[in-house]
Amino acid sequence: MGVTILLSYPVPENKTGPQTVDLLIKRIGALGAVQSGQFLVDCETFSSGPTMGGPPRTVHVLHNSEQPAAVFALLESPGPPPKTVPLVADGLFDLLMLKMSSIYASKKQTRMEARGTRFEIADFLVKIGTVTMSSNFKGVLVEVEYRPCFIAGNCWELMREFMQSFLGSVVQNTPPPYFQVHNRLNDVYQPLDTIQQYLDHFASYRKVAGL
Amino acid sequence: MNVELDALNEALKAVSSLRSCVGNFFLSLSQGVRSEHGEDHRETKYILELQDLVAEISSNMRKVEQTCSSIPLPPDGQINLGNTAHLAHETTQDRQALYSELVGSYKWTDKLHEISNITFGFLAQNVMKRSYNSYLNSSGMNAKRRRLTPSCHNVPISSVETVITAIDRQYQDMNMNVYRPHPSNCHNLQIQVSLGRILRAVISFRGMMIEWVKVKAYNEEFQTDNGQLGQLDLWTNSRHHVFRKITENANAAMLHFYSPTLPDLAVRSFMTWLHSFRSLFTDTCRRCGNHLLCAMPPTWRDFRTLEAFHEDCKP
Amino acid sequence: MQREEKQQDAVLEAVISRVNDLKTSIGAMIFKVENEYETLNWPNFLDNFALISGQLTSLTKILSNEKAPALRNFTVLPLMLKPDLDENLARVTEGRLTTFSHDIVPDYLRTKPEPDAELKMMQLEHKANCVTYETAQKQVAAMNKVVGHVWDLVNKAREEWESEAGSRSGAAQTFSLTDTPLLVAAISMGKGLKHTVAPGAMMGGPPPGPQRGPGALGPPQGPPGGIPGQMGPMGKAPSAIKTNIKAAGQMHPYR
Amino acid sequence: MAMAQQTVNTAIDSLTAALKSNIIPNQEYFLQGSILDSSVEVLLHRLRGLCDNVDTNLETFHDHEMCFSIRGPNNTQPLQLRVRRSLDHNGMPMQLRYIGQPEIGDKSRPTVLRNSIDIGTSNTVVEFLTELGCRKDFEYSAKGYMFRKGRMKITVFKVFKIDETRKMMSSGGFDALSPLTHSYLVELSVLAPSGQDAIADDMRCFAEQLRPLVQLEKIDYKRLVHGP
Repeated sequence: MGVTILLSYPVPENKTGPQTVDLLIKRIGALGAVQSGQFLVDCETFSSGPTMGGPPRTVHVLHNSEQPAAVFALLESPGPPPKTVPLVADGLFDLLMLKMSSIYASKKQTRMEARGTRFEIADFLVKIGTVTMSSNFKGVLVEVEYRPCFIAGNCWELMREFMQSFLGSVVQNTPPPYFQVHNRLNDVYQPLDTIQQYLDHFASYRKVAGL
Repeated sequence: MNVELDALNEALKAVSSLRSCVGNFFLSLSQGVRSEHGEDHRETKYILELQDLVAEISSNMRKVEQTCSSIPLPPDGQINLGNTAHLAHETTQDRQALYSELVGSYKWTDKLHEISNITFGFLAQNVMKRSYNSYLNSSGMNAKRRRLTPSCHNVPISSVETVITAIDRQYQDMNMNVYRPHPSNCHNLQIQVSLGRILRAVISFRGMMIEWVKVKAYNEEFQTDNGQLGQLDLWTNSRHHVFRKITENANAAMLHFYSPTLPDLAVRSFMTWLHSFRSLFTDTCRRCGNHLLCAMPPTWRDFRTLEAFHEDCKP
Repeated sequence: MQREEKQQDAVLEAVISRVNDLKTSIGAMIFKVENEYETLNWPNFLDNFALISGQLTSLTKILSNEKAPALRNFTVLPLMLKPDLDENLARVTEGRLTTFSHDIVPDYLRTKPEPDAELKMMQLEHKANCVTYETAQKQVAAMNKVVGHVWDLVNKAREEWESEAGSRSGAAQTFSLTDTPLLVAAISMGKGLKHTVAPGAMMGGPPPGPQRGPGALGPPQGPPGGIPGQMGPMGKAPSAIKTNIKAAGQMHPYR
Repeated sequence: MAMAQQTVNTAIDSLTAALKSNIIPNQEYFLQGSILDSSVEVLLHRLRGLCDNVDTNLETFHDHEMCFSIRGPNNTQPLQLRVRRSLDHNGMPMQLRYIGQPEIGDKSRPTVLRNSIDIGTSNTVVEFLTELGCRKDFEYSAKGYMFRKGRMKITVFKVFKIDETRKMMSSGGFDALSPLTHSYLVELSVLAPSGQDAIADDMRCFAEQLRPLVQLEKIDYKRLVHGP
């Protein structure tokens, strides 16, 4: 898969979420994009009970409709040192999490979901979706993938130009923090990178909600 | 029949010389007395000239009569004139419908002429001839010249490999793997080029001559699924628009750089050109200064300067 | 005379019933071969054969019984031949024979070989009669010798085969009864695999995963101290048990 | 890649649907036995004749298996998880496997039955499990042959201890393996959705055909725990 950049598009004060999405769809349509189906990224969070000893550990389990056969699990370990261990598994991993439900319990109220429409324009894939947490609207996410390129550092300028063409000044001139923090600018882009960007955004939405 | 035709020709010649004599006579008559008749006795000289002309007319007249009488008349009293006989039947041009057809054929020949002129101009500018034989034929079978230039598709495979290894060593970020799809065929060679982490290309050689180029993304495979080792997939297009465009341009470049006399130089120049795509996603267009035009990066590289242009911006 | 007739009836009855049995089992087998050839397996097929051969044996037994009259001494006389359809006959023969006519009867009621075969037999008998006594004796002796040889060979092969089969079942054990549980216990519970592992190394040591460098060393997890046997009841975790009974209640039904 | 469906179902929805329609192979039917090293050639020969992959060469494997366990709050039985990776083929996905308690059942049941979830994963799985709170109980390497007949899988392999002292070396200790016994373990197994008991009878028949070379049996795991 190509380099993907995920941006949170702020909802203007006098507009609702769906209105914002419609506006973006109109803009991308004007560029010549063609609609091609729907997409969905969901995230469920499990955390360990008190019997495990030590601080609680959290497992985020994410699914991405772009990789329908895969399950992405990210384990936040308190450490020391604190770290995140990613795991890519096939669909039956969900069954295993059910088996472990006595050890790792799901926090249903923090289930997050980004759902919306996919667009294609030349080699770009654009997804515009709304984020909901247990069916409450949280914000608008825009995912832009440039499929022929696999090194974020190579095509950031190009993607910035593309994104600014329909998102305007929301797009920063520097690469998103995810690429700088994890030093991923010069590595081959993986589906897991997309998932981690989603998780980062979901986490910040949760923080806003005060959870 | 032949005798008949000769007699006819004779008669026609006699008629035309008679006509020209009559024409001369009237010409002199209309011009009247001229300066060449001198100052003295101008009228006499003029009259003498006219008399000469009239005499010529009468002798020609006699000749016509003679030839006409010598034409043997066919038994039915008519000479078979073939199709030309019909010319006299319909004299109105509208009814013959000749005019529109004549205009059509005139236009057609005119256009043909024009197009072949343009084509000739193009062909003279760009030598597109891929086979050395036709090149030889057009430039005349020059024995000395043939000796100078071995036909490049017939180069032994080992020397092609040496050239490729040399090119491979020249560029740090361009790797080449050589495959021989048909071990029995000593001229066919395929190389797979990976340029940085940007693109992959497969280039098919016949001897030292590049036959086919296909460019794909860094993660697209050329190995075919049916497990035959050393067989590369030369035909499947890339999933991405960008690389399909570059494939097109690469084939154009391959033709542009082709040179029958210096085959290894052609390969070298092509590789240098291909190498310029290492900055495919970072280059901006020379003309418009942007990364993107119609959501596509600059996919054209100038053959000489290797400057990047968008498809629609290229000079 | 009456006794003999009764006996003859009884024997005929028995023969007919045996023949009927034989017929049904042959029919069953043909049916199987024709209709169940996809699922039919070899042992089943052999069973059928065994049945048929048993029935044949019992039929021969009846026929060779002393009490049975020599059936060959009786004659069957066709009283009436007609070319018309005979429904009764068709029913009795299950539709195989519909008329009792001239061209069929000689075939069905034949008690002598066909004329061709008979002629050949005659020739052979004649030839045999021409041979002198001495030559015949010689040939018989030679024949006996050959047969005896073959007999010996077969017997020898049988003996060898039987002794081999016997020795295989007895001596050469291809598997060890003790190894199976040992191996199964090893891969399922780690029996025999854990003892070589020092407890410390087992807990924190890096598994030899290819991607894991020494920098990614994980801290020891879980309660410290490696107890080799994991399957027994675990050490009681204090205080947490009561609070977690609920959690056990929502355990997944697949457990 | 255009997506066909108009609305996208969540992964959990489709998983529940798959569970309901009972298409997830989460049950393993299996029989086990062993064969001495000296006779293994005979068995391989016979299996090559009986099994489907006759035309290809013997399919070999060399795997490294690690067994982890994690304790629940008040379960007496810890959850067992196994990680398997191929030593022959680097870069292949690793296999994470949950195995439930084997059920012997009564005499009428032809094979042992246990729950099983097989998951292909990335190679971070070992670190993931460790950080999740699992402990590595033991590990071994298995090297041997693999056959297939219809849905049945037959593995014939030797179990090796892993030499701890050589583990830090570049080979990871896999170059000097010490076998546990002088026998190969023979396993006949089928992964199937629950309720497909007919396959168990087929397995029984197949096991019969390997007698008396190998005795494939239902091994009573409870007896193994308490046995010598």
